[in-house]
Amino acid sequence: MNSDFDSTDLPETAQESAPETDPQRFPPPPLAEQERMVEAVLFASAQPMSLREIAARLPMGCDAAEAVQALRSRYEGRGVQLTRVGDAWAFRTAGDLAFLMQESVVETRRLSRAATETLAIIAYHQPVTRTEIEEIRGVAVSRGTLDQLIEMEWVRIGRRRQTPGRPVTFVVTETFLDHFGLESARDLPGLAELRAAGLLESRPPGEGMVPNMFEAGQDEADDGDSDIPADDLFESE
Amino acid sequence: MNSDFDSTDLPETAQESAPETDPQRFPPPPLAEQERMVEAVLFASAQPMSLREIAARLPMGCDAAEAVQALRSRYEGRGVQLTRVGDAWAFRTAGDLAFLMQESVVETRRLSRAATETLAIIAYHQPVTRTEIEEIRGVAVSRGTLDQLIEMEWVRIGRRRQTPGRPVTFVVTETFLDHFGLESARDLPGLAELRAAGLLESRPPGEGMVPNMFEAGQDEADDGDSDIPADDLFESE
Amino acid sequence: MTKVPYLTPVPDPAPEPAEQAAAPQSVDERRAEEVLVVDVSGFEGPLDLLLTLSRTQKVDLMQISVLELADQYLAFVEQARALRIELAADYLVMAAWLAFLKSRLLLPPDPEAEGPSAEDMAAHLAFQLERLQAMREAAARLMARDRLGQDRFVRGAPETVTRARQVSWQAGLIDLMRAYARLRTKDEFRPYAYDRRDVFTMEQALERVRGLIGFAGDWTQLADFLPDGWESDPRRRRSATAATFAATLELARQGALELRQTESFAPITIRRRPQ
Repeated sequence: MNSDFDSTDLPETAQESAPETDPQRFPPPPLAEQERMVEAVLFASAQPMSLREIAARLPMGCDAAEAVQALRSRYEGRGVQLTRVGDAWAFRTAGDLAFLMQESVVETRRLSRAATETLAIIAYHQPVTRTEIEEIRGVAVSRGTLDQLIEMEWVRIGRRRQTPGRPVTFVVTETFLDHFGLESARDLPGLAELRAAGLLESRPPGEGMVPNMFEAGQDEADDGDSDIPADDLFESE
Repeated sequence: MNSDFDSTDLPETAQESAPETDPQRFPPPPLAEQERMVEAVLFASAQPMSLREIAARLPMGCDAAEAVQALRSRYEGRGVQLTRVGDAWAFRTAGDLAFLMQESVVETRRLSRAATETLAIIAYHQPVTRTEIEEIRGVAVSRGTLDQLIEMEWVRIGRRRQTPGRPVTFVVTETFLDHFGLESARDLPGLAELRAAGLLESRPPGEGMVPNMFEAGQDEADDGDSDIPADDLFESE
Repeated sequence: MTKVPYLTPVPDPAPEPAEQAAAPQSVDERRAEEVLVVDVSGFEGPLDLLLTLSRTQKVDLMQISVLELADQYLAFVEQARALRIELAADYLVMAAWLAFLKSRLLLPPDPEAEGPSAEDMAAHLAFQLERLQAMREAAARLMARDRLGQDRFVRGAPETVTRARQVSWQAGLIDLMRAYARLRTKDEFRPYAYDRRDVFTMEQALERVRGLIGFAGDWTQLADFLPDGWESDPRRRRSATAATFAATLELARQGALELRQTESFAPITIRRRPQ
């Protein structure tokens, strides 16, 4: 039980509400009850919650992962679904009921073509450097485009590439996955086909190949934020 | 919604029951489907919704009351319940799980080195100005460090120094004395005692090396640090 | 035959194209033309332009004729020039490269030549176009998904989790004393005490200026207030000047004197404030 989380895994700072409950003395609630608890906790949250965050809210000894799985199958086919977002879980209304929800639609700024293309390139090629994005689009990426995507929390800075200049890379976020209803970046539509067709390769143009028509790469090194810890969550394998 | 993209790109999920369904020509969806619809609509609504409001969102011919009742019994005993609020309906956490909605967190944190040093200087030299703290530490004191100590209620702002610029001074609080088990800040061991306790191993600083700038009336002179070459004193923190 | 896109000049309104009114076109023809009736600023760089041109070939990008594409591009650039449209440098760089590629493709291969063959270069260009096209389609597919806030929704009334947070700070007296000891020990290695003989403090300056200002009824140069023996050594002079200047500012703030400077870097003069 509770195999995914040994105690050292839990943030040592957080002690949840019933710290006096001794796991030795009180057995954890039955799975059905744990499922109810996870249901309540996830229903209450607008943001996706990781298993660890869920577990921190449950009494000691609960198996959050198992409860989530049970809950997920319970909601299969319902108007509300328990969806996976990266390593986290969230209730979202079913996509096929969108036509009922016109009144709830939030007007969003329409993304420019440059921004949508840049976003797609980051999602499909991640982790990807600015130079690589420019190589694919054939134009310089304006700083505003990446800023906008980062501000929308769809893109974040990943690990630095271990190549000369140590350029920063860009990856998509959990918010991105949530927004587009993707369980993980591996579920991007057509990803396998694109990879099979070799279209996700980054073939650097050799000597005398298509000219590099913009001053790319010069601003890679100054991108700052070098030490943002990049967990591998969304990096494509 | 998807209007800006060719129909070829449409996901197969959307638009199965069209909103323009003519009630005369098409029968209402089956009750199970109506129940799903109510579930999604109520989930996404920020306010409780009356039967009339629910009905207005459903396709023509639906029986909102019946769907709500079916949904209510489905959620009976679950972690979330469909509850009546006045003459409206809303999802609410089951009463017996309310305890999951609070989280009592006790965090133990270590003070940063900057904060500890700043605190020590304030304790030993109070009332002391920021410039003086910086002179002793040899680095600039960030606003955040002082703010943190003030927020912890270990430090408060004392009288303004009656010198040009009227700088504020910092002093330690009762809470500080309580935490460290001191009667007064004067009880803090002096340099000689620190040395005797082995906390200060090296020989005493040579006479004249360390001006005693904290004796009353003399410290104004140190307030202007204009005559100190900045690089010598302020290493970046 | 190479089809040349029609260009509207950017600065001036386009002369009304005669052929538009003339021969009736098929819908397809017109649509194809409309796609290309764009000014250069409508393209996102040469690669985008090449991709648009390649559509007129009506073949899979895999079978694209790079030679034909090069012709189309060069004709486009030629027309832009004829219309005196300012093309960004990168369009011209691409034109030069394509002209070079075209000549390599037409000439028999030179066995002595080093570097990639013309075919490799053409293949790489085709790959780039295909990859860009694939990313465009991927972007469209992505944007067409059921999106949060538009097709799928979050809980409308999320419940706030009340968080009783207590922070207990770990810091003992010993930490405090160690920190202090560390700072004090550091002093032995870092001469943060400086020689005060060459420092004229603001206090001293205040006292001096206060005493002298009574005698200076008229505008007097700041430099004249420097104490004796502080003018020659540059370090001492700098310190005395700074302190005296700060002191006059302080006295001006108190309303005791007035400051004047006729222009930037001109000498600063002061006088007692007239009663």
